[in-house]
Amino acid sequence: MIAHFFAQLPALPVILPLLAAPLCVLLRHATLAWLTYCTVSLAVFGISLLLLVQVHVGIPISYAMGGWAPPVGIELRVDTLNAFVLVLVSGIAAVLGPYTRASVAAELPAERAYLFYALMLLTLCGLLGITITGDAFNLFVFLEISSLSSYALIALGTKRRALLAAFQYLVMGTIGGTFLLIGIGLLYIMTGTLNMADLAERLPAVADTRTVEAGLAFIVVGASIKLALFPLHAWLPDGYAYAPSAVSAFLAATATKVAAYVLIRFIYTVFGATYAFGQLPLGEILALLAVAAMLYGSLAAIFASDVKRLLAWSSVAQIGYIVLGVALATPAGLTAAILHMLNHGVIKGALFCAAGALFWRLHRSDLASLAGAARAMPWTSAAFLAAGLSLIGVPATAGFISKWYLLAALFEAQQGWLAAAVLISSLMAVIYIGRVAELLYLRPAPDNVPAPTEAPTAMLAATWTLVLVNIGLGLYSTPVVDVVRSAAASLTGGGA
Amino acid sequence: MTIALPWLMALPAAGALGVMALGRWPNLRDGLSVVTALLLFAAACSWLGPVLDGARPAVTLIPILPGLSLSLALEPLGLLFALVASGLWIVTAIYAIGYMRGNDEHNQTRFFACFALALAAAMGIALAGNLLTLFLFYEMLTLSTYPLVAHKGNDDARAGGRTYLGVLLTTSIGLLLPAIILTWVVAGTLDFTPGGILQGHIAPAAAAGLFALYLFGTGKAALMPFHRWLPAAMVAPTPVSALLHAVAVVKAGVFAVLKITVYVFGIDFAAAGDFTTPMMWVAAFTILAASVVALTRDNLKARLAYSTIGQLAYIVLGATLANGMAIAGGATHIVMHAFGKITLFFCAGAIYTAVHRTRVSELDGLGRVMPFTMGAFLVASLSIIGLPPLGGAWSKWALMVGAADAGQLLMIAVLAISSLLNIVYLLDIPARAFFRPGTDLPAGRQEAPLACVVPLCVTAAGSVVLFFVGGHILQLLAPVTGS
Amino acid sequence: MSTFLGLYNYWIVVLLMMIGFYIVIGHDNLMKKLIGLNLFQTSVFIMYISAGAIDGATAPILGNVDAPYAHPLPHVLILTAIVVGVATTALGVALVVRIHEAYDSLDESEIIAACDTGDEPAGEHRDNA
Amino acid sequence: MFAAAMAGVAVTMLLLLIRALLGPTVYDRILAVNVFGTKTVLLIAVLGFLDGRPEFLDVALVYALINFIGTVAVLKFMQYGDLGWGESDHPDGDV
Amino acid sequence: MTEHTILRVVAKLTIPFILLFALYVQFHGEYGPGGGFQAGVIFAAGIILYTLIFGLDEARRVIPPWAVRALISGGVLIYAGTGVACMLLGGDFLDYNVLAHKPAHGQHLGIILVELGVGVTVTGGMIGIFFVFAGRGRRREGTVE
Amino acid sequence: MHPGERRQAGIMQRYSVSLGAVLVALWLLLSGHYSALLLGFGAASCLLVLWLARRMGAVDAETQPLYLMRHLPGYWLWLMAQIARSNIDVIRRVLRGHNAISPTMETVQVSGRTELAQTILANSITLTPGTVSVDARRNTITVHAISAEGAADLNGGEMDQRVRGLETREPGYHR
Amino acid sequence: MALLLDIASWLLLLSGALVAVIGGVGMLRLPDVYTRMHAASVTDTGGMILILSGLLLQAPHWLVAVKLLLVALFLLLTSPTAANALANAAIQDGIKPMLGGQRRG
Ligand code: NA
Ligand code: NA
Repeated sequence: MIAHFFAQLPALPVILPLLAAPLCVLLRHATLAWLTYCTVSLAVFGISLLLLVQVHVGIPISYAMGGWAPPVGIELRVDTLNAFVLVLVSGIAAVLGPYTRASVAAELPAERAYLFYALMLLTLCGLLGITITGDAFNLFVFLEISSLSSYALIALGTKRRALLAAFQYLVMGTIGGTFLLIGIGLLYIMTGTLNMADLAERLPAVADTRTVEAGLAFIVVGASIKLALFPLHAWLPDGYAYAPSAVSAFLAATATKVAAYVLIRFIYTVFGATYAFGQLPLGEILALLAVAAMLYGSLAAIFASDVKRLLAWSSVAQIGYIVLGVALATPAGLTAAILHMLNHGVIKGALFCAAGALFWRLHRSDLASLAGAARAMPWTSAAFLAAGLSLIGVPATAGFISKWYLLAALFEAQQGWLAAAVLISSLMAVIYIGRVAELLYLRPAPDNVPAPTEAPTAMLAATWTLVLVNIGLGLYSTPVVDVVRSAAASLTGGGA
Repeated sequence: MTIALPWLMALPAAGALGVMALGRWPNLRDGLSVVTALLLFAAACSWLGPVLDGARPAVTLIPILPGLSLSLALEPLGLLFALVASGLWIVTAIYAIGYMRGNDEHNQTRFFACFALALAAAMGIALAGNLLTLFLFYEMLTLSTYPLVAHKGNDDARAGGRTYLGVLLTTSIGLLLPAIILTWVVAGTLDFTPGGILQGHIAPAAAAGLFALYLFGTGKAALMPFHRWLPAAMVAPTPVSALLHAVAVVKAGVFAVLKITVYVFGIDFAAAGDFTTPMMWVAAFTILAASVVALTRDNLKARLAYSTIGQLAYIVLGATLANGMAIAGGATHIVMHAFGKITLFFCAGAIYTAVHRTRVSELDGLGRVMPFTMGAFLVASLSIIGLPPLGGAWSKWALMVGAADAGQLLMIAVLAISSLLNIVYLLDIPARAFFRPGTDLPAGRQEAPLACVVPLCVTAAGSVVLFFVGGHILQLLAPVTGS
Repeated sequence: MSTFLGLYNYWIVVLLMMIGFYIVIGHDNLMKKLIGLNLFQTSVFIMYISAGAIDGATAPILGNVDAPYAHPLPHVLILTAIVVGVATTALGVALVVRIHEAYDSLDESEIIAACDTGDEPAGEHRDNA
Repeated sequence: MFAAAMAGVAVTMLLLLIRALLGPTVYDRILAVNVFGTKTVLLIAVLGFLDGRPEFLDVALVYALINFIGTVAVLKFMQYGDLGWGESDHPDGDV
Repeated sequence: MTEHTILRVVAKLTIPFILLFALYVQFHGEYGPGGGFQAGVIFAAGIILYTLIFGLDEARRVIPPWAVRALISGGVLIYAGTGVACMLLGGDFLDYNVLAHKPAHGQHLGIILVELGVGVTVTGGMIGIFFVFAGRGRRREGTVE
Repeated sequence: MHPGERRQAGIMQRYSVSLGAVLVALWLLLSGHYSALLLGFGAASCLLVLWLARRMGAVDAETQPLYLMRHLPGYWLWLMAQIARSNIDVIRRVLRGHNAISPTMETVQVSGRTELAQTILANSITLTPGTVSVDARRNTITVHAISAEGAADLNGGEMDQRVRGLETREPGYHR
Repeated sequence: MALLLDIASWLLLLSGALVAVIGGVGMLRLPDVYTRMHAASVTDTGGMILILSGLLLQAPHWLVAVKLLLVALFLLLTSPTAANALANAAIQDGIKPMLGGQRRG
């Protein structure tokens, strides 16, 4: 019985949210829906941890949906990489549980709260599905499930501009998803299979055809749109700026990371790094775009006038770090990229949580409104500051660890100029985080506005959990780095 | 009996927490500051004997990364810095209580908490067992002192704070961090190891580049052109200036330079590879240029700030000369300059508190009004100039010998010329105070509060005492310098 | 003949894709964008249908007595993709309708201009099912 | 023979398409499209027999249904500018 | 459109048979080209025809909004629940073989349930979407008044 | 419950039974599979549809015209003949072109008393090529005819009479 | 017998196709929407009944025949209804029918 339970673990991260989402709709009760969300996200987090432990000490797990053997049926396949991403996504979802309660109560009409939780669960289901599936087409389906529900989530934002932001995201996201679908279709035409492991085996035989090259190009572009890689990032700043706070935090922490996972999975597992980087100047192009993203995103963040928008632009820049690591095509680079997926997820989650808590009290998110808020909201402000330092890459924070590995990988690959770009972008982060910190701590609060009070404990708890995880990762990253390294090593073909 | 190394950091950190907790009871809070400082100094002193006897305690705290831990290790150089920082914290704490209360400053709790935090960071730097640990606490020091620099919160203070943070973080993230990571990539370790870790892993030409990255990256050492933050930080209250110039910040910078030279590159490798010469010229240029600029400054704190820049470059020069005597001279100068400069800043603060004057040209005749203050000023100036029987004589002498050992006779000339410039811009001030007639001065004596005057007298006396213990300092450093 | 037919299909796919993409990018009207998006997606359905035709996998149901149900691949894929497309279009239309209610305009640049000039008080816009 | 019938239906559909394009009134177009739909139903039915897959008749039936509903919806939208209009919405009785 | 006597009478006459036909397609999926998806579309089409002719309010009386939500989510629950039932009975997710004593029967049952889930969800989804869109224009009219 | 209501309810039951019977028949005709499972599904489906139809108010004399049944087949045959005849007529006119048509609008009296009768009549008119019901209200139907002859045929009223003849028994439902 | 059935079926299908085409021609030739509706009616009734009857004779199974009849029945019920609604909408919209001997131009 226990063995059967463990054998069923891979299916649960997808099924539990999928079952819970309609349950929320049926319950139609904010608190019950919230409880459902919390329970499921926690359960899924636990399961993901179990899976990670299982694959880290053992071998990849294959789970056949419907009992059909993999090449024919849909396979769920867990290896170290996606178990790691599962932990990240479900962990963020679980931490946001307490946060959503107050945040949703403040930003959404009560009678629609259940819808919010249903959509969050659907998004979670989609993101986890993308991560865990071993079938390329199935990946597309989960991608669309998560995308559609996140469009709807963004449209729930308080300002009417949220609608346009959601629409723009829908247009870009659909183009991205369709590109991915085209790429997958081309591979399918050439190989007759959709199973990713199977694809990896069959592609070399037809690798030299234009169709496969085109497939690679379409998939990379599609994933890049979902990833918001410069210059395909246009949807992200508006989307994150106008979404409800909890949604911004959730999507910023998870959605782009999962898109990065898709990019890594296709480049390294399906096509193989040798082919992907050998056939087209893919590494060079990605590195160039990554640098452009780091610099442009940081610059835009410096000139942003709204804190959520600032954070969103910073995400554009941080995605550049991840892609840069991917583009290096070395185990060290990939290690850095995967590490930064986790670390940036935790950091951005914390920052958006803090921004949401500020918004919760101030009802505004423009920078000017933050003046002097630290006095009334010391815990929120301190959380923002701590996470901001991590974003900059100050030692003893998670951000430092990933930056360390990225720079080491760049030096190892003798890419000094790229390292310089990373450093410049980090310094730009000092400026935009510094702006917010100075406003919070050193500006006097306006006299005409009643002094706000500290955010609710539940919101603070979630925010500080992320901040502490952040610091914990910064101080003791060895186990995480071990896991990431073994994931990167198996992807790049080296021994674990 | 010795105190475990982590406690040396935990003590001021706990002090910071205590200060925050006691924010509502100012007397308790300020008392805690002083007590913590005393305890810390005592703890540091407990290690003096064992280290002199050759003990080299080391502790590994957490493996931050695989193969890279947060680790502490005590050696003579670090102990010296720890002793200076913790010792001067005592007087600075007392002085700060007087100053902050005397000037009725706001946000005193935040001030004292950050002060204690800065000391914790300084202890971390002193005890760092590897470059990663050093970098961690170096950044912590920058961040914990930023609120102190921008303490006043007005536009000037914020602008000063921005420059402070901007220069220090730009150099550390932009230059020091890549230098460390390069070292890691090249050498595979970051541990401070006697004899260095780079020899055999890197060509001398590349080493010259790396060395430059380290020295410029250590922005706290204020080598030109990365010195702007120090004058900009003048906006801070005087106790902060003391902290910056004497207790922790700049000293952490030059300490890091010495430590990196000795334990990362290794004196032998540096001497043999001859890759330090370019940076030696940068240091020499900084010495002279800073002295000239100091001459032109009428604002007392600005003049002292440029003086500090020049004096720090002495220490860097010692590192770049890359021989035992020069290193010893540089290390000794950390102590000597600390005592001298803290006295000078205490005096500047006392003058501001007592008669609200900030410009050199306004100090005429002040000697009669503030005899203790100006007397201390004179003593400290003479020490920094390097005249016996004051502590500064030891370090100047050692540096000159080091320059001669290295065959850099031009550097002896640089040291000589800069001493003359020191005389001109430093002695100018007590000379005015004692020998020129003052205007609009109070009739009788009007010293600053006792909490201000006593510390500055103590540190001035310290400068004298140091002349007599200078030999012991060199003895403590002997295992490092190999002489 | 069959290769020509195959190529012919792909030309239609490419043409539709280009037209759809052009409409998405070139038009300011949100509804037209959505139509372009639909065209864009439709081209991909045709591509998959062509792929299915090449495979000759026309029978939607395979298998034997013990396994009456198998994955009739191309058809399931197309049907799934179409469902996704329909869902996207429905959501898109719903958004367009609500944007029109909120702004009284469907012109993207007009809407953005309206956002930039008029300040939007928080909580002004609430939606309803 | 089925092919001949299909050809006839296809030609009819072509003619209807021309009418749909020519208009001139919107009702001409709706009429043409509606009849086009019913011809499609016939086409599907014949196609089913041609292919030997008479289950296509189910599809034909569904198509007839959709065609009818589509026409009604378009006419309703033309008349009321809204698809949800009902008896209770009448502002002034009969139109 | 209720004043259109002919439409109204014909609609009343045909709708029950449309709905029955939808259910026929639903339950004969494995014998023909039908299935849950198509059945859902047809069933919803019947309701949509009713809405077009008798108005949204009347349609919402017959199929209240909660029922629409229940259909959408209930369908997903049936689908996923079948999968979970397979897991609980010792198989993999959607591994129908374990649903009955004989694998063939299990598969039969599994397909029926899963198709039912799909059909119910599609029905609810289509009706929901139509209700939302049909209600939009009128709401605007209402605000004008 | 008033006697009238009870009577209504009784009628309702009767119509329900008849609709149910038709539904069951349709299911059996469509299905072709008579396993217990599918028959069960059929029964459930019929009940569900019946329930929904009652909710919709679609179970009444209009939709379950029991009273028409006897005469309906005859009417159908007659109508088919009409359709055949008018098809030929219209085809001839189409082929001959513009000169062969003389469109007219006519008003036709409806003598049947129910809406159902009106509907049957209007649809029958439309079904036969050459005439289209344009507007149906109260006791009249406005008809567009392709030729004056066709319109004249209608005014002869044979169709109207036959539709009225369908209603041999008084339905419980009045217009 | 089978041959007879086939011949009848072919005839029905052919004539159905022919009637449908003529209806289509009428859709093009007749002058306004109301007259065109008569042509539409030709294809919708004549064409449809003939073709479906042709198919009916070929039905391989009584189930198929039933479905064919259902399709026919549904079309006979809905196509005049749609036509009524269309004509009604056109009249309501103010589209005047061309009457009597009126000619274009
Ligand atoms: Na099916
Ligand atoms: Na007619």
